[in-house]
Amino acid sequence: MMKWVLFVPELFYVSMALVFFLFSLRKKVEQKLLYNTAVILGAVGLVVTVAFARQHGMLFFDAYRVDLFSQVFKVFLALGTFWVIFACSELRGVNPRQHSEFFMLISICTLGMMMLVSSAELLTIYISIELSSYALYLLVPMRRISGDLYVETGIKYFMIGVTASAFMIFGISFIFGVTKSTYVADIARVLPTVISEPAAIIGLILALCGFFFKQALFPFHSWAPDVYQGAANQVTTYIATASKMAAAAMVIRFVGFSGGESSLLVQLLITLSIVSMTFGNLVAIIQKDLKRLLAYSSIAHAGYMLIGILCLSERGFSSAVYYAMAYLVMNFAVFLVIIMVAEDGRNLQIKELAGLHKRSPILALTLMLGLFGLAGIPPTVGFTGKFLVFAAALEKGYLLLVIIGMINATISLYYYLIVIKAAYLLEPVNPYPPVRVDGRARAMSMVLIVAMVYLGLFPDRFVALTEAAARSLP
Amino acid sequence: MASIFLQDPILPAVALGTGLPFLAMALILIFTRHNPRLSSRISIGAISVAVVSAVYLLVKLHAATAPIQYQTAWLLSDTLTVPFGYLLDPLSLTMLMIVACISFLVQIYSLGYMAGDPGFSRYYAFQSLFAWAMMNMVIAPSMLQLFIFWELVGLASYLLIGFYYEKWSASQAGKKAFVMTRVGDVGFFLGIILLTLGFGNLGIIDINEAARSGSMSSLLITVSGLLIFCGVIGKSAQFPLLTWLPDAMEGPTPVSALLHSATMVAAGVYMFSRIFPFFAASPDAMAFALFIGTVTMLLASTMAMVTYDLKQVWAYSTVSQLGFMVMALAAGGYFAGVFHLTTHAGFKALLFLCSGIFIHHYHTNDMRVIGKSGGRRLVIPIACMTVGALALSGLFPFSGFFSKEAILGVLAGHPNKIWLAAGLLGALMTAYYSFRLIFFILFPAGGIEEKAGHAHHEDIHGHEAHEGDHGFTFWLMVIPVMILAGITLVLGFFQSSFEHFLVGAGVDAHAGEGGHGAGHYVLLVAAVSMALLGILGAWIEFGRKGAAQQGFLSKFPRVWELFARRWFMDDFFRRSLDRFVYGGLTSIFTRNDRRVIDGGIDGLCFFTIAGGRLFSFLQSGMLQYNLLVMIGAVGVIILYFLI
Amino acid sequence: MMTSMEMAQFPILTAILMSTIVGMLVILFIPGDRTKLIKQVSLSFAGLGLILCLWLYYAYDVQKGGLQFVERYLWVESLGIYYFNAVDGINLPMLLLTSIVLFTGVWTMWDLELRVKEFFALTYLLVAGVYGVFMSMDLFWIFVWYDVSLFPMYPLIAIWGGTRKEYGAMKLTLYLLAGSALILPGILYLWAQGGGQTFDLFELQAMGFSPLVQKVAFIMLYLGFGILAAAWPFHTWSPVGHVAAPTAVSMIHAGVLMKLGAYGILRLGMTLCPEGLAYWADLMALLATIGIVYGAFVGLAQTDLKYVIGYSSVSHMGMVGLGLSTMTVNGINGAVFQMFAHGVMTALFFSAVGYIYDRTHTKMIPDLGGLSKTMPVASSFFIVAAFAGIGVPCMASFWAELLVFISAVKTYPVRGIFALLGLVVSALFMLRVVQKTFYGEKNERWAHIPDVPLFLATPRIILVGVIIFFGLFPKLMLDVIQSAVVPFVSSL
Amino acid sequence: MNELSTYLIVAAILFSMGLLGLLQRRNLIGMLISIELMLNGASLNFMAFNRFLAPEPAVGQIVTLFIMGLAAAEAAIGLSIILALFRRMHSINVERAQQLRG
Repeated sequence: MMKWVLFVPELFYVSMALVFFLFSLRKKVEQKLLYNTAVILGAVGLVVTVAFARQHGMLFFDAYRVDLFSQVFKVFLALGTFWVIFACSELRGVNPRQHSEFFMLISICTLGMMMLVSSAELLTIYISIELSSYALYLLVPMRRISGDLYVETGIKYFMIGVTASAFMIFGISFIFGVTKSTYVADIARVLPTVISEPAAIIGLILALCGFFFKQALFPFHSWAPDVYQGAANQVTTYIATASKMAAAAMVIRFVGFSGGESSLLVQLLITLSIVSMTFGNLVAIIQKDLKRLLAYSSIAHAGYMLIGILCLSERGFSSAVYYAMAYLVMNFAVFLVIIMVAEDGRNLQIKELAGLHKRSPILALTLMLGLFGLAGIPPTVGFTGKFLVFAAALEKGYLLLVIIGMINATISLYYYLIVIKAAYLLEPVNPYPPVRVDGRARAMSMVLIVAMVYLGLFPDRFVALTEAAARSLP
Repeated sequence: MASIFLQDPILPAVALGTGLPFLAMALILIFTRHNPRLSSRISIGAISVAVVSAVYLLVKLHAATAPIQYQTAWLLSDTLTVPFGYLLDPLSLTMLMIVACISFLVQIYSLGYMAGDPGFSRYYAFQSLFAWAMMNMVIAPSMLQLFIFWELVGLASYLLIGFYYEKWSASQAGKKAFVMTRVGDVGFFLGIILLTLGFGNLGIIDINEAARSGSMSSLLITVSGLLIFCGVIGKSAQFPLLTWLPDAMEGPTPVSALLHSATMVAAGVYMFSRIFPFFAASPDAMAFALFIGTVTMLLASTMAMVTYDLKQVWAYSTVSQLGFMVMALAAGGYFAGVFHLTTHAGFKALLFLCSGIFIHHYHTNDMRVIGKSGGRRLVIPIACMTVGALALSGLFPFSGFFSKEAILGVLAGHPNKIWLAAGLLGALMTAYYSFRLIFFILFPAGGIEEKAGHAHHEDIHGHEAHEGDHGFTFWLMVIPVMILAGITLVLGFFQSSFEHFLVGAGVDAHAGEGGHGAGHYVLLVAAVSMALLGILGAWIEFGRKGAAQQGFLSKFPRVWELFARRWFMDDFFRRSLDRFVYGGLTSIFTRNDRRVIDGGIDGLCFFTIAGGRLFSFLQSGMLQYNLLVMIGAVGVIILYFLI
Repeated sequence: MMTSMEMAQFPILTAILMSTIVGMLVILFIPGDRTKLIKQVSLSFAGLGLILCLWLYYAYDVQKGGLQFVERYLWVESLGIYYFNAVDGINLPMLLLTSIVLFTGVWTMWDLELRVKEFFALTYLLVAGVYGVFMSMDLFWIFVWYDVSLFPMYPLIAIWGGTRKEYGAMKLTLYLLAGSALILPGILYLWAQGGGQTFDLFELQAMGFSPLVQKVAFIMLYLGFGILAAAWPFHTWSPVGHVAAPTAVSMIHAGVLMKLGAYGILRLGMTLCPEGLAYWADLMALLATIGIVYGAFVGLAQTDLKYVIGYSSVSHMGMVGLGLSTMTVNGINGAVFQMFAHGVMTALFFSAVGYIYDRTHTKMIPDLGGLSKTMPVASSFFIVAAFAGIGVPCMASFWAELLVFISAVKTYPVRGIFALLGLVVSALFMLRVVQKTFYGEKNERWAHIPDVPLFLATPRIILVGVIIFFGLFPKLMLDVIQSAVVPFVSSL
Repeated sequence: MNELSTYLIVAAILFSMGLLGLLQRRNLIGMLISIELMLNGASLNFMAFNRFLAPEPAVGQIVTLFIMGLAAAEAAIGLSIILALFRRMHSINVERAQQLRG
């Protein structure tokens, strides 16, 4: 029974979902109460996750693996969830009657992702992915704006998502057939010996599709721009931060399992990474909608993250973990600004940021640091993440890949600068109302600013942590 | 410190004499810009100290047997040392003396000439800058120091030529002077670099010693010698870089007297004589120099024969005399060259300062106007000017006679007599154009017009009211002139002692100097008769009563134009500058910069953005199209890995 | 190596660095409307930096040479990143230059009215990066500070700039950061080839890389840093950016930031990849020579004062490149000296133009003319800078050019002679600008403009003073430089 | 006929038909059904592999059961979204939903 201790964070989110389920049964819920409950529960969830971060062991007939790696990601997930909930005070973008469902689905989704990062068995992986995906399928169309955008988004996300999952399960079936096991550890042992069989290759590629879909790598990206644009700001934030964590963790774990010097896999990943970076950055240049722009940038970032992963080395995995963390912080900073500026939950055009430096200096600063971070400019955390990733890649000798990555970073700087220009240089054409920034948001911005700079300049302890996490991978 | 001063008073004397002007310049520019009186006093004070120290050094060292050298490292880099110090030998002492004295006289003169000018302080600051740079150049112990101050002298020249910067032609002339001398200086610099690389030491004594003892390869001497001679061409306005000097007359007249006749332009000749043994070791370089000097002398003389501008005449004459000096040196006449340099400094400064008085008085440079306005009434200046002109023409007993004789003697000693013929022809033309000018002023064609031009009437009247009693400023200008005239009168008689001082203690005299004897008298007669012939010609055409004052050249308008337009040299420069620099390389490079390089970068950015637009078609709104893209990509990947 | 590194008692280098970072933070906490206070605070922090740098310069033991005032702490263990600051003869002049330019630059911006607080905060951030690059001896930090010094350029130009400011800002920022897209791989490549143990410059140097690695790494570092050093043909950002930038930013940018590029080539490229240098030196010399001549020629055709200065910078930075490529003591001495001299000179140029532009609101040469009549002092600053630019002796840049030319003619005779001929063109082009802008009849259009007041003239006077001081006493600087260059060259 | 490959081919055909239908149908319900077909293909694979290869007899069947369960949930969610779409657009043609692009 002692083993259940390992499962406490997940259990907590189950009960959290339950609480909101109960809320949703009531006809009318005091919004303030709901929000406060959510924040408190989110905070407790974060504390619980952190408290159980040092656990390790196996559960459920070894289908569930709790190690430092998974726990670190669970902390990221809990953190991301907490932040998103924290930023939901108004939640104007969602129908008020659905707020309790909203929080419930977020809890469930987090639960699914937490399970995903710990899964060590194909069926568990599949179920966890589906669990989190179903919650997101419902979260995405949950929006209250004029127009039909949100249903369109919902249907597209759903269709592409289930297609990807069908691909994945079809691929998994082949892997199962070839390796005669569903345990990832066994598969990893057997797979290299049979990698030349077509069934194994098809299986592996198709199975990876599911993860790449989650990570929004090219060519599984096509949901990302639409979803980012169509979903409510908070939901987009959640997808862009927490959901990305889980996907990254899964790819790392899965690729890590396949282990060894599988040049075939590496070639595939290099190709995907280059194409993702280039595609994401190029298309982002011409975007006008800030969230859509960030969607394309997320495609590019998935590519950068993949560079760390495809090194298939400890340093590579740890750098990818660090990058994921960096991405979480930076992206959240940017989305926080979007949520705060678009108070009524509308979509934000880049030009609507005009004069932000006067309307709210602190948000403007947060935005600038976040965007510079995304562009990989020191002394922000984004730079350190890129630095680690590229260092890992060069240790493997992928010089050209790194140069392409850096050129891409330069291209990306262009559109980030356009956003910064809007915030700092443009004078608003028609006077936008001043942005209300309450103490909460101010504190949040401060924390993010400090975090971005601190993680950028003093990465030592966090690098050590991610390395330990990478070491705990089997 | 004090003990050093007592033991060796030379160092502080040099330091004081050559350093104070710099201090003066700094003081004037920083503090006393708005106080012209004080500025001029500071400057003149500094130059007086320089004169005193120059005299002191000359007196103290005139009997010294060996050159006195002192140097500290200004800069040490790797094996290269840039020394800063002095090398005192008869040559540098002489030149120091010339520079200090003439600077002093000119600065006194300028008190009158420049009085009331808004840029009075600035003028004295630049004068001090010049004095500092020139004196340090003169005493330089190494070619590198010489080059450094050589450049600084050029800077002072630029600033002083363009002193009236609001006048477009003045600033243009300054620019022209700087750039043209820069062309020569690049050669000079390259020559120095070659010497550094090939020989490793730039000490003047070392170079001369090495060249004399033959320890330097003759190829190196010739190549670097020719390159260094480029510096002479630029600085001393030799052919083909001679046209900047006449233009430089845009500067105030005292400046022309000091820089552009007596001292600065002589720097080239001075440098030539400084490393004379080095040049002498290369017959090729010497021959080249002789040729250049001759061409310069003749060309400049022809130009002087047709201009009506007072200062232009003396400017051409300066060029021509510089060419004459170069000829002397190149023909091996070390003493003759230096001696002519000395005497020329005296009488040419005299000529310019006299002209300055006229120009100051009549506000015009045109000799005909001056003559008609009654130039001869300024008795002292016209007398002094005549003295100068006589000296220039080489007539006894003026200083020019002696030095010119010496040079002709040297040329006579040269195996190829064509140089002597050229020298004599030059003497003829010199006398002609000098006295053409004198006669224009003395005997204006229609007599003196009592009515001055309307425009100048009141102006002149005002001046006459002011200077009718020969006011203080007038005397400030006249006294230096008289001093110089006196020097011109007597200097020639010190020829032998000067020769003893210079050659006996310094560098050996080379062949040709001993051209005395039977041939000497023939030469003497020839030279003097040439000068007299020239004066006679001028008298016939300009001096005698009823002379047409046209000159025989006006009968050949083509030739006149050729001479007046400086043998089309300026047109040539202008056109090549326009065609090759502005129209050619500049426009090609600029277009390349804008279109190719910058356009390339912009194009790259444009294509990147266009790429974004292109790729965005992949993301169409149609769901199934997106799915197709995705599935197609998976198919491609699978196919790639299966095959 | 380590024995000569003594831990200094007082971390003066960190103090210099902090003078900017703390300065920035302090400025950020002053309310934005108290502009006077902000300016005073910025000037005093810049003054503090200047004093510290002067003291550092004074306290550096030239006889001993080598690295001094070493501060070295492990920063990130797993990658081998050290917080490693030290000075030697090469970066010491650069630090001094930075502090001088910052001090005078802040002072010249005294008239600034628009968004004062942000301007000075960003400027300080930029300079923090510059100081950081110059004092760091760890590749990671060099790169971090390098980028820190670049990205504030964007808002600085785009907000406070002039002609085509947004275009210029974007072009400059992207172009320069594209350069760092080559530098970072270069650095990491060397690190990885060195076993992935350390980013310490000297430990890496001691490892010695294979010739192939050196060739690859050097060209990356050269191109990357060369962009910032305005090496031909990667120079076009320089005129465009300078034209757009406000005065102080131009001063810092042209005066100091461009030196980062050359410094990077010297400190990283040449130190770590001597064989790579030997392999690419030919190309480097060629590009540098083209830059020298080309910059002067293109400068001849410009009508915008800042364009003129921009192209003169291209020409002068070519001199630095030429000096470096000779791989001789004289050449590198000259290059480093030129970096210093050119920094002060361009700062003077831009501050002079800055005043003129502030008052006349134009920097087009045809619109100006005759300015010397109305503002003789302000004009004289420009003219002095122009003299420095054409290599008049007794100004700091003359010595640098002297050394560079001597070594260049020796190593690359033909290119050296071409570069020498560039001197004529540069004289022509500078004097042409001086003549057209300042000489000529008094321009009634500007007749009402007052000459520069003493307070605003002071920073410019300081710059003139520095140029002439080191022109008269070049030994004071060259001895310092040489103390580092001689061992450096012998290690090549 | 009693061979693994037979089942695999049948499964592949099922999957491909699903894929084709997914790409070809403009009707959202039809697309949903096609996805079910694809899932069935996967299920068949699992069963077949389980039958012929796996040492542990139950795994494939369990997976299949899970797939069925998840497919049901998926269909429910999908239908609910389609319903919402129908309410707003009065159509279940996918071509009506293409505002988001670029």
